[in-house]
Parts: sequence; C-alpha cells; structure tokens
Amino acid sequence: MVMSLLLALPGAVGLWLVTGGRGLPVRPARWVAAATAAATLVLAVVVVALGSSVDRPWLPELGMRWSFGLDGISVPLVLLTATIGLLVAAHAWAEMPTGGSPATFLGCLLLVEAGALATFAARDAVLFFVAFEVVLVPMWLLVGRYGDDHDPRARADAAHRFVLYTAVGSTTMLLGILLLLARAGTSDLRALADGAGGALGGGTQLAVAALLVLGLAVKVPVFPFHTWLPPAHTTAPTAGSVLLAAVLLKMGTYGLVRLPVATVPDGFTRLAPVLAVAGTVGIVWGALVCLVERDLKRLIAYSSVAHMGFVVLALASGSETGLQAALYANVAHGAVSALLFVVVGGLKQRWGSVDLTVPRPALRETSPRLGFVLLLGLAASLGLPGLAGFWGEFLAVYAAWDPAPERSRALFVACAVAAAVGAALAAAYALRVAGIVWAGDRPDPEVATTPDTSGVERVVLGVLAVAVVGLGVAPMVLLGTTADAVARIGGGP
Amino acid sequence: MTPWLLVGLPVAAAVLGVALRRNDLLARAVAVGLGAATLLVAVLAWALADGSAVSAGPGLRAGELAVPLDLVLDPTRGALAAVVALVALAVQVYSTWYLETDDRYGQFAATVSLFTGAMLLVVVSADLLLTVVGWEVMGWCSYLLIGHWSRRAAARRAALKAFLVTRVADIGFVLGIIGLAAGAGSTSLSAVLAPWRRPTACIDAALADGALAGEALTACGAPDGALRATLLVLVVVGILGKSAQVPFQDWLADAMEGPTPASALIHAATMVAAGTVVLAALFPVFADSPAARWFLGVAVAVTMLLAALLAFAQTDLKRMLAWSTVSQVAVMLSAVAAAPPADGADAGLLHLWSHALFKSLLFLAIGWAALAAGGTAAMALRGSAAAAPVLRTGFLVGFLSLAGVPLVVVGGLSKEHVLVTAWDGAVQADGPGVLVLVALVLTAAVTAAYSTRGYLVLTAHVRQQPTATGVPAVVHGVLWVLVLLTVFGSLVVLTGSFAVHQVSALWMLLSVLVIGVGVAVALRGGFDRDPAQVLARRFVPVADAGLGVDLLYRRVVATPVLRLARLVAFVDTEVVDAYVRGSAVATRAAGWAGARLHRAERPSAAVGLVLTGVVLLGALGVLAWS
Amino acid sequence: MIHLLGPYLLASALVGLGVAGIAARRNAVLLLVGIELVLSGSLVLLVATQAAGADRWAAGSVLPLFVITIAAAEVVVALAVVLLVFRLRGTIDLDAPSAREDVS
Amino acid sequence: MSDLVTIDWPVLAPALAPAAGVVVVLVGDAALPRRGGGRWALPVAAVVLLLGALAAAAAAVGAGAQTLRTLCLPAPDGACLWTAGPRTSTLQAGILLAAAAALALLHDGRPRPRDRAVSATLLLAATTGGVAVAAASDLGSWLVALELATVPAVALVALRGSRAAAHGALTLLVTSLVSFALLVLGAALWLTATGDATFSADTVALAWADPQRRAVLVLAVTLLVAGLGFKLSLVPFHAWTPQAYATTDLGTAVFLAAASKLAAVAALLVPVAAIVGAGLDAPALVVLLGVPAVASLGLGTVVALRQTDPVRLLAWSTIAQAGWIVVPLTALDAPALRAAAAYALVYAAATTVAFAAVARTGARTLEDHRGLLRRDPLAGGALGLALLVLAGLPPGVVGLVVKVLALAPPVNAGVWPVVAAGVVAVVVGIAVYLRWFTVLLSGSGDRPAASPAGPVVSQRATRVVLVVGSAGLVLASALPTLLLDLLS
Repeated sequence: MVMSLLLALPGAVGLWLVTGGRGLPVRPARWVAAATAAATLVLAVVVVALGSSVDRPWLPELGMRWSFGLDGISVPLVLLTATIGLLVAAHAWAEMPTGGSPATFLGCLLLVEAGALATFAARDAVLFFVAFEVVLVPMWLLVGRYGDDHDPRARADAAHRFVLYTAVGSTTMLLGILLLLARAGTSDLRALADGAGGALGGGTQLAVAALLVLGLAVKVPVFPFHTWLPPAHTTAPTAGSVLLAAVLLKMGTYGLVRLPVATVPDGFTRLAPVLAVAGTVGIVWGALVCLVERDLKRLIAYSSVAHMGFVVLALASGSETGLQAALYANVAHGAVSALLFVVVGGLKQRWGSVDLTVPRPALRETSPRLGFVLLLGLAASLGLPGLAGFWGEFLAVYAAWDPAPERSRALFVACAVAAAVGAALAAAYALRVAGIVWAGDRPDPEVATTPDTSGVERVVLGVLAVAVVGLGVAPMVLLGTTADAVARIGGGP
Repeated sequence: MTPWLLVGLPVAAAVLGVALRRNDLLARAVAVGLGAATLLVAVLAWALADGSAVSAGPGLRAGELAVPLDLVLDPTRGALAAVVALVALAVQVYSTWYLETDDRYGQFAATVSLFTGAMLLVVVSADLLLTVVGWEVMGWCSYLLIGHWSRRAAARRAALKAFLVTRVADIGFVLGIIGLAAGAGSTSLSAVLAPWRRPTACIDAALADGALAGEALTACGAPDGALRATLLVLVVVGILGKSAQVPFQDWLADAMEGPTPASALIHAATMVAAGTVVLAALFPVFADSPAARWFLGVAVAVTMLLAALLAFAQTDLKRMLAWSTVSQVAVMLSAVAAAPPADGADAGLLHLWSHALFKSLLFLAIGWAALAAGGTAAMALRGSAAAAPVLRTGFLVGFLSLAGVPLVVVGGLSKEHVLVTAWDGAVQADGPGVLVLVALVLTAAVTAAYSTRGYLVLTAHVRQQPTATGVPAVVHGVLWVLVLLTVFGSLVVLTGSFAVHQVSALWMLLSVLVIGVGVAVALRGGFDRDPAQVLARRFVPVADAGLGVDLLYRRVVATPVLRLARLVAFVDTEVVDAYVRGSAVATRAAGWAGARLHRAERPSAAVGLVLTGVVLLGALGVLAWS
Repeated sequence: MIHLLGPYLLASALVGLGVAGIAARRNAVLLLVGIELVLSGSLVLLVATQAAGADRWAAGSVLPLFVITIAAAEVVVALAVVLLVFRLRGTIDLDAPSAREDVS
Repeated sequence: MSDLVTIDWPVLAPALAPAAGVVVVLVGDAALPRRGGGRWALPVAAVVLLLGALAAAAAAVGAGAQTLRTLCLPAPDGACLWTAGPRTSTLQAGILLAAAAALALLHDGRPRPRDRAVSATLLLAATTGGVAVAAASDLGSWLVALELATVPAVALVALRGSRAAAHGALTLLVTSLVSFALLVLGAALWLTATGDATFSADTVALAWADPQRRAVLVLAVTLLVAGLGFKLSLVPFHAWTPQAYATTDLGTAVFLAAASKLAAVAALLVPVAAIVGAGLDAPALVVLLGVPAVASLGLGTVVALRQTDPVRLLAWSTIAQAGWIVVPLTALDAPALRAAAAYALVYAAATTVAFAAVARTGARTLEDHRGLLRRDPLAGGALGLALLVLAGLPPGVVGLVVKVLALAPPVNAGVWPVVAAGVVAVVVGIAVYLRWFTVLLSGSGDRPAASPAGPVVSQRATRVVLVVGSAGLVLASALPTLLLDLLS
C-alpha cells in the first residue's frame, strides 16, 4: 500500500503538473513540487522502515506482475533518489530555467523521480524495463526544453541524442529480458536470481547476458557508449544534470546488478573480461579527456564516465567485494556528482558559461562557501579518503586485483593497475579545476565578483556536502545495508 | 578507546575549526586547546602503554575481504604519537603568532589539525586500509597547506606539484597494499603479516629433514617470493613519493612556498616521515624480501647523499632545510632497509623521533628569523639569529643535532643507532647494509658541512642586527621547550619504547671523526664567508634548480600525458562519436533517398513494386524452403 | 496425373501472359485486361484442382463463380474510377507523375 | 435453408449491422432523394456501426474464451463458415469503431451533400467486408469479404473528385486490382496444395508433409501475403499509401489507416492461424513474412523521418507500423497472433486519434502545430499521447507494452534479423514521433497562433473521437491487461 503510494504520488502529481496544472504560476507550482517531493521522501523512509511491498497481476499474458519491493540493494538507491528528488525540487528556488512553463519543468522532475523509484523497486524484469522507459520523455523534455538557452540546435541535438541512444540501449536490454523470459519461463527477478536464470544453458546465458550488458552499458554509460552523456549534461539545466548523474546513471548499474549479474551468472562471467576492459578504458579515457576539456560541465560529465568505469570494473570482477564496491561507488557517485553539478550549474548561472579558458576571479577569494563545496566535491571526486568517493574505488581496485575464481587473473590485475593510474589522473584533473576555478589571485576590484551561495542553494549544497562526508566517514552503514542482498547474489550458483 | 581519541581529537579540532573559522579567537582556542588535549592523551597513552593493545574498529562488510578497521597502541607507537602531537601543538601555538594577520588563519589551523589527525591515524593504525586513509588525507592536507597562500602562483604550483607527485607514487602504494591485503583476505595488519612471512622455522626443519628447497617451500606454504617482492616494491614506491626520495624528491623543496609552520609540520613530524612508520609496521614481511630491501636501500642511499649535497649548495636556507629533510628521511628509511630481521626497524623510528624534535625547532626558528630578516635567502638571513637569544641557542642545538654530534643532542644518538643498525645489516643480513653504511658515512660528513654552513650564516656578525618585536612569550616558550627536548630527548631510549641496542664508544668516535671532517671542510673559507660560495660556487645555481628535475618531470610525464589526453579528446569526439553522428546521417540520408524514390508517385511504379516484390518473395520463399 | 498437365500449363501460360501484360502496359484499361488474364489463369487452376480430386464442398467449382462475380463488380468500379481520372486529368497513362510539388 | 446451414443471427450481428445500414441508407436515399441533403445518412451509419461494435464487444466479453460459430454445415462435416473467437470479435469491434471514427471525421469534413449518402454506403459496405473477413474460415467467404472490404474503399478515395485525389485513387485502384488477382491466384494455389477450401491446420500440416505440395503451399502463401500486404501497406506493396492518404479527405484516410488495416490484419490472421495451428517448422514462411516486415520497418521509419506534411508522415508511419504488426507473426506461434492483433488495435486507436487531431487543426505542415499544446490543449494533448503511444514511450505505456509483446515471439523463436530490425525501428521511430512532439511542445511565440485552416466549423464529432480515443489509450496504458484479456 505505502509502496504503491510511493510510486503513485510523484507520478500522479508530476503528470498533473505537466498536463492539468501546466498553467500554474511559479510560486504555487514550486510549493506543490517541493511538498510532493518531501512527502515522497517521507514515504520512501516509511517503505524502507516497514519493508512494504506490493504484488498484483498486471499483464498475465507475459507472466508479468505489478510487483514492487525493496531489498538491501535497492534501499540505498531509493533513498538516494527520494533525497535527490527533494533537493532538485527545492533547487527550483535557486534556478528556474526558462523555455517553458515552470509547472511542466517541476512535473518532469517528479516524473523522472517516479520512474527512477519504480525502476529501483521493480521486482519483475519486464516491469523494470517499463519503469526504465518512463524517465525517457521527461528527461528529454528537461534537456531539450529547459536546457541551456544559448544554442537551440545544440539543445535539440543533445536531447535527441540522449533519448535515442538510451532507447537503443533499453531496447537491446528488452531483447535480453524477453529472451530470459522465454527461456526461463518467468520474469520474476527473485525467482530468476534464485536459480531460475542460473539453470539455463551456457549459450543462452551468454546471449541473454550479452544483450542485457550491451543494453545497460549505454545507460551506465560504459566506454565506448558514453558519447551521449557529455552533451546531455552540458545542456541540461542544473536540476536535470543532477537527476541525470545521480539517478539515471544509477539505473544502468543497478540494472547490471539485478539482471545479468544476478540472473545469468555464468553468461555474465564469460562477458566479464570484456566489461572489465571497457570499464577500465572508461576510467582512463574519461580522466584523460578531463585533463584537456574546456567546458566544466562536460568535464564533470567525463569524470562521471570515469567513475562509472570503477563501478563497472568492480561488477565485472564478480566477487562479493566487487559487488559491494560497485553498489557503494554507485551511491557515492550519486552524491558527489549531484554536489558537483549543483555547484557547476550555479556557476554557469552566475557566469553564463563555464568555459575554463575564460579568466575569472578565483572562487576562494570571491565566494568562499561556493569554493569550499566545489573543493569538497573535487576532493571526493579524486577519491580522497573520508569522503564518499574513496571506499568504492579502493574496493573496486581491490576486487579487480582479486577477482572471482573463473576470471582471468592477469587481465583483471592489469585492469586494477590501469584503474589505479586512472585514479591518479583523477587527482590531476580535479586539481586542474581547483587550480583554475578555486585558487587564484585576489580579483581586480573592477571585475564583477561571483555572488556566493545563499538561500535554498546553500541548503541543497549543505545537505549534499553532509552526504558526501557522511558516506566517506561511515561507509559501514551503507555497506552493511547492501551486504545481505549481495551475499545472496554472490552465494548463488 | 585511547587510540580513537588520539585520532578523533585532532579531527574534531579540524571540524570545529572549519565551523569557527570566521572567529580567529575561537579558532585559536580550538586549535591550541584540542592540540594540547591530543598531546596529553598521547603522552598518557605512551606512559600507560604496556605491550601491544588493539582497539577494535567498527569493521566493514566488504564481501570476502575482512576490514576490521582496528587501531593499535604500543610503547613505540605511543612515543611516536606523543612527538607528533607535540610538534603539532608547537606548530599550532607558533602559527597563532606567525599567521596572526592572515585572513585565512582558521582554515590553516583546521588543516593542521586534520593533518595531525591523519598522521596519528597512520601511527596507530592496525589496518592497512586505515593507513591508506591517513596517508591520502595527509597528501590532501599538504596540498592545502602548501597552497595556503593561493594568491601566489608559485604556491599554487608547488601545491599542485606536491600532490600530483605523491599521488603518482601512491599508485604503487595503493596497489601494493591491495596486493598484500588480497593475499590475506584481510586488511588487518596482523592478518596481512602472517601469510606473507617466510615460515623460516618450518623451512629450516624441512631442510634439516633433507627436503629439497622447493619442496620445503611448498610444504610450509611459503608465500610467492616474487609476488611479495613486487608488492613490497610497489609499497616502497609510494613511500619514496611521500617521503620525497629519489626519483620523487623534487616536490619537497618547492613545498617551501607554504607558510613556515606548515613546512615544520610536514617536514618534522608528519607526511614525509610517515613512510618510515608504515614500513616499520610491515617490517616483518619486508625483512623477508631482499629484493624490496635492495630497492629501498639503493633509492635512499642515493637520496641521502644527493640531498645532502644539494642542501649544502642552496642559496635559500629554508630550501636547505628542506633538502636536509629529504636526506634525513633517507637516513631513517636506510635503517629500515638495512636492519637485520631480528633487530627490527626501531632505529629508524628513533631517528624519526629525534628528527621531529630538532627539525621542528630549526624550522620554527628559521621562520622567525626570516620574518625578522625579511627573506629566507642566505644573504638576507645573515646574522639573523641575533634577533633573539632563543634563536641563537635553537640554531646551535638544532644544527648540532642535524649534524649528528653524539651524546650532546638527540639527533646524535639516533644517528648512531642507524649507523649501528646498518653495520649489523651489512655484517649479518643479505640486505643493502654495506651500501647504506657507505652512504651514511659520506652523508654524515656532508651533513656536518652544511649544518656548519647554516650555523655560520645565521649567526654571522653583521653590523645592523635584526630585531624581532612583538613576539609573544608563548612562542619563546615553544622554542625553548623544543630546545630542551632536542638536548635531552635522547633520554627516550631509557624508556625502552624503542628496541635498540647499546652503542659502543667506538662508533661515537668514528662519528665524531666523520663529522669533524665535514666541519673542517665547511670551515675552509673561514668563519665569515658562506662555505657554499667558497666550495661550490659553480654548483649553486644547479642545486637551486634541484638539478633540473622539475623540467624532467614535465618532459617525461606531464607533457606526454597531456599530449595523450589531447589525442584521446580528439578521438572521443571525432572517432568514438563519429559512429553516432554517422548513424544519424545515414538514417537521414536513407530517408532522403526513400522519399526521393517515391517522389513521382507513378501508379505504374506502385504496380511494378508489387510485381517485383512477389517475384522476389516467391524466389526467396522457394529458396528458403529447398 | 498426366491428364492434369494440360490445364496446369494453360493456367501458367495465362498467368504469365497476364503478369507480363500488367508489367508492360501503361494504359489503365489494358492493365485491366492483364489482370483478367491472371484471374482466368487462377480459375483454370481452380477447376483443374477440382477435377484432380474433389474437396468437401466442391470449392474448385464454386469458387470460380464467386471470383467471376467479384471481378465483374471490380471492373465496374475500376472503369468508373478510370473514367473519373480521365475526366480530371485528361489521360489514363499510368506513368504520369502526380502533380505534387511539395516534395520533401 | 435452415436444414442446410445453421444460422445464429446474434452471432452474425457485427456484420449484419453495417450490412443492414447499407440497405437502410440506400433505401432511404432512394425514397427521399433530396430530403435534408442526406444529412441523416452519416448519423444513421454511425449509429449502425456503434450497434455493431456493441454486438462484437459483447461477443468478445460475454463469450469468455469460447469460439462463436455459425453458418455451420450439418454433421458429419460440421465446418462453419463464420468462426469468431474473442480475438476475432475484438478485432471486429475495433474495425467498427474505427469506421465510426472515420464517419465522424467525414462528417466534420463537410462533404458535398450529394456525396453523403454515397460515402456512408461505401463506408458501411467496406466495414461489412472487414468484419466478415475477420470471421471467415473458408476461402470463398474470405475472398468475397476481403474484396467487399477493398473495392468500396477505392471508390471512397475516388469520390473526393479532385485532380490529386483522382491520381491517388488510380494508384490505389491499380494496386488493389493487381493484388486481387494475386490473391485469387494464391487462393487457387492454396486449394491445389491443401485440397481443402477452408483454412484448417490439419490440411496445412498434411500438405506440408508432401514436398511437392509444400512448394505449392509456399507459393500460395507468398501470393496471399502479397495480396494482403497491399491492404496492410507492407513494403513493397505500399506505394499507394502516402498518395491515397494525402489526396483524399481525412475521414477516408482514417478509414484506410485504421479500419481497413484492422480488416487486413484480421484477414491475414486467418491463414496464419491455420499455419500456426499446424505447428510447422517453416523457414520459408518466416522469410515470407519477415522480409516485408523488415522492409516496412526500415523504409517506413526512415522516410517518415523526412516528412513535413503530417498526413504523409502518418502514412509512412502506417507503413512502419504495418511492419510491426507482422513482426510477431514471423515466430509462427500462438502468442504471436494475439500480439499482432493487440499491436494492430493499439496502432489503429493511436492513428485515429492523430488523424482526428490533424483534422481538428487543419494543419498542412508540421510547423502548423507549433505550440499546439498551449493553443489547443485537447487536440495537442490527444495528439501528443497518440504520438507517444506510436513511439512506444511512457506515458504511452500501452504502445510500449504492445511493442514488448510484438518482440517477444520472434525473440523466443530466435528470428534475430527481424528482431534487430525491430530495435532499429524503435529508435528511428522515436525520432520520427518526437520530431512532431517537439513541435507540439515548443513555444508558440515564434509563429502566429492561427493555423491556416483553423477550426472554423463545428467539430463536435471530431472532438468526440479525440476524447474517446485518448480516454481509451489512457485506460489501456494504465491497465493494458484490459485490452489483452479481450484478445486471449
């Protein structure tokens, strides 16, 4: 009951805001959205606390049930999504993009949230796919309509690229799901994870795993399927970027854990080397591009590619440690990238562009609070211990060094080494940004200064900063939450 | 619980410091107050430590890998913690004066607190993961401290360089730690040590029974020696980076761009010395791996001599101290590299202990002198010790200690122990003892020479004596305390916190002889002239440029990486993305072609299509059927 | 079944002729003739099938009646449309392109 | 008569209703030639169609999973000429409703008064044929009903009387004639191959077992697919589609795009069901269905991507969607039949709504729809929903669900080329529909609000179509099982 409400509330209010309530003025619309997001967060907490779930027949023709419920793997992501949902709704006070009615904008945010929540809570493979698709149109709207208003062509291009590229991925994933459904006879993720999927023959498992991995790799995104991400991030409004990085990308990695890893372990094992190499190349590749990228938003997007590379590498390693590392790095990246995108989005709003080659007064001098959070985000991004990024990446490298037994040791060790090099490159680009944006000379009094963060933006940044530090200081909380569910997957055949 | 308090107090000071950074008074109170509390806890812990006591940590559930996150406290660690806390407190007190007018004092103090906490974490860590945590946090703090005056381009560059050089070296450190932990399935120090040690007793027994060497190794479950050596070499690479040893030595001299108290902290008690602590913790395994010992031994032998020579020829006295740190850290590490397995690495740790005292003294004193003289160049600092009595005494004691004059000061004693250890190593074990011993002797002479030079320059008689006014009494007090500890610190060996042998008088005699040679060489130009100008005039510019290693770093690492990055960025947009754009173009082109074909809309074409379709389909159907 | 060869050959020939006519003719009315040829080929085939072995409902005999009727109806409509086209366009040439200009 | 064949009138009601409507309209028009300018003809026809739809729906819901039969021959043969399972009944209801929607648009399109009765007659006649073909189970009724569904439609297009329409009608006419000839030839070959004038699984299986007859059967199926491919607008039998849609009035276009397509699907399912029932492992048949499906998916989507005229865009989208309807059939298994029917119904509903929105706005280019969502929320919203359903994107969930259903059988059967084409078509299709959707959404500031042929006359009937159609799509999106249950 509460579970259904959790999904229905943001979905219904979001739909109403984009349809019936389209004409609502900014003020009430903001309150409606924020109240909904807050209520959703409360509901999410209640659902987590009560362990509520729902299970009804929905499409008996496909053996598909309206089945939502949480376990250790989805709980952190649901909470992350609900929190980010509230933060982006609140962020509307700080930045309300032009391009359409405010109510539609807020409605799209809520719809994305609802879709993501449904994705994380779905316990049926086909339902997972449907929920996966729900976020496409609202996100497309956020990028295509409310994005950067400097270049409409680039905006349309980015939005289309996002939606079409993701559709390629999700449709491929659908094929995998359908094949799995056809061969295993059920689409219940629990049953599949409990052995219905693992009992399939090797060839089938490989085919299913290949389709699923290929499809989800686009969403994650794994190198070389990442080129939709930078334009989408560059163009999207701050709230959209935050949702994209902190929620949407997580759906990809979550899908990898839920589908190929849990349901067709043997097939996934055979693909693991490819995935590991792709993830590792992504780590190094993203970091290298960040070293020379001029646009700060694009840079953060490429750093996301690198960070997701760690997640993928950890997943590919196949060990329980790897799964734990992947889930941890996943959530951590959610918090860190959200923080960075709020800061950078704020900078873009203040400066008009975030081209790093334009000389500007150093943030440390003009707006120390903003500078501090930026530095915090960068530090977390380079994997500083005590902040969110460290644990996942350290454990990921560990997992690659010591992969599950059926995997090629030499290859994975090579990946671990490359990943460690990538982490050093991460330090280089993070400090490059810090050196250009954060540190610098006292500004010329003639030059307009950058207003420091205040009001809602400050609260949003504060919450995210606390999350980043909290995850870094107390990793045991999150790792403890996911441990049991991971052990169940890892303990499978 | 005590070790957690030990780490927690400075971290709390950092958090509070950031929160209260606007209010200088409160920030000072927090920094100094909690710093003092840390020192108190550390001293108590040291005093009460009795054997090794592990404090259980919260533990992580990371799948197959056990991560207990324990801390441990024993007398040695207690002593180290105490000296770290002491130096940190001295730095905190000193900076309340030194950075009085700085608009970012709050941040500085908080960073120093965090830095202290991280170092203490490394000292008391019983878990390799926690070691990594402290290790990396120190790196970050060094970035913030060196770049504290971020309005200066040189400071920004030095901070970046310091962090990046150490971070590159940390690739090795992290991989080495991970490899070691993977071998044990745990990051707990004790758990990691066990499987990697050579089961000597078992092997000896097997060999005695007439087994072949290979069989004995297998039977006893001996670890893979090559892998162990690789992993330890990786760890050592990280340590060389953090401790500014060859080939990573160049960042530390540039780090002098930071405020002097930060330099004191980085050089004396934290960061650069941390490597010795980590290696000492890993010593049981390290001692079993001659390859790793040789690797470390060669690196530190080269470093200690090279750095000492560079120190001698620096025009800038603060940079001279920096190079002397590089050299002295190499001395500490050389003890670890050369020590016989039975002796342990405590000689190195003892030298760390004494180095912390005299180097902090020297840095804090030279910072004061530089403020009084208005610069850190040798020319500017000439005679600046006259600014206060404590400076003159401090420099005397400090340089004596640096030169390693036995019996008188703390540095002398610990260096004797290192020498003895190296000798033992050279005699007993298959490590790099001989090499280290030779390097140590040569270095001792050079060190004596540049110590003499420093003292001569600082205390030279000049007509216009610099004065320092407004220095608060506490700063005088801090320096006096350090002077006293530098003189009497040797007594620490009596506490038994460091497991070292007695040093025979013969060794002291030898040392005095070597030091005498060094002093004599330095005094060749008389008391009034800068020995560097007398002896190494040509070498000075080269030494000031750190032998041009900075250029080498840029040419060999930075430029190729940036070129590669540009290539990758190009490939990303023009190749990887090309297939995406290409598919869009292809689709549109196909659409255009299709539309073009249907443009005329002739009825006959429609009919023709139908017929063609039927024929083709029929043919295909029959083909597929047959 | 040697006696069926003739009808089958006839049916094939009719269909072939019809198809050739459809393919070659550019006049709408002559196209109709081609179509009628194909239809008659089909009818021959149906009847031949019936002769080869009767099915339950003698469909081979009944169906041709149906088909002839439908064809007649169709031709009516077809001629009506052709007439209309001729009136409006002045030609019943099937190769004439449409008057569409807004080609994309 | 009644001893020869049994007749169950209520079962026949879906076909009888429009047939009766034809009679009523013709008689009425003859009796009252100038009365009211034929104003009553269209409403009467609509009522008749709705009654028929009601009967079909009642059959689909009320009969449970039973198959309704009538016109049965006496035992021992017992074959029935009218066989309507729930799937058939639902398709019949869909055909009737789509025809009613076409009537509504026809009505709002203000035809010339003298054309009204004729239009109504032709439309009802074609509908009768479509409804009947769905339930036909023997070659004779199937052929007759199919032509009854086609010929009036050709006339309907020609009726418009404009120069362009004449050209479109000519293309449609010649294509339909050729297809008819091919169909008859196919039917004759089917009879030759199976020796049976009904579409029955047993005789198909028997024919398949004999290599010689198998070849003839393959040829027969080729010709049947070609003949139906014309009606379904499958590539390469599609060329008439954009011409006919674009030149005729929108009511007729809806009839062609929705009712006529549903009839074609129903007709196609009859032989395919027989083949499926025979349980053949027949790569030849997979190729026969798969090649046109792939070609339609490919050509339809890419050409639709370049269209600027909404009607032509819908025409090309019809071609692509026809490919989608055939995609599941390539698996030749039982779930495929339901998937194809479901896809066809959803497609028909969405296309009808889209056409209704185009009719309401009178747009001639996509640009005329700029900012439609703000200017005219009803038309804009309904059109947006329809486009999302066609694209298969939530919130048009039902579009997504039928795509899933359509892909499942070929995935299950391993027909990977078709599946791959499906993936490409999904993506390009999204591009097609989002292109239009973008225009709907964008701010109307760039362009004056008034469209060239804005709603100047009362459009009550179109509005009803829009509302009912979108309500149906919304309901099916929320509970897709409602739709699928009807097809089980």
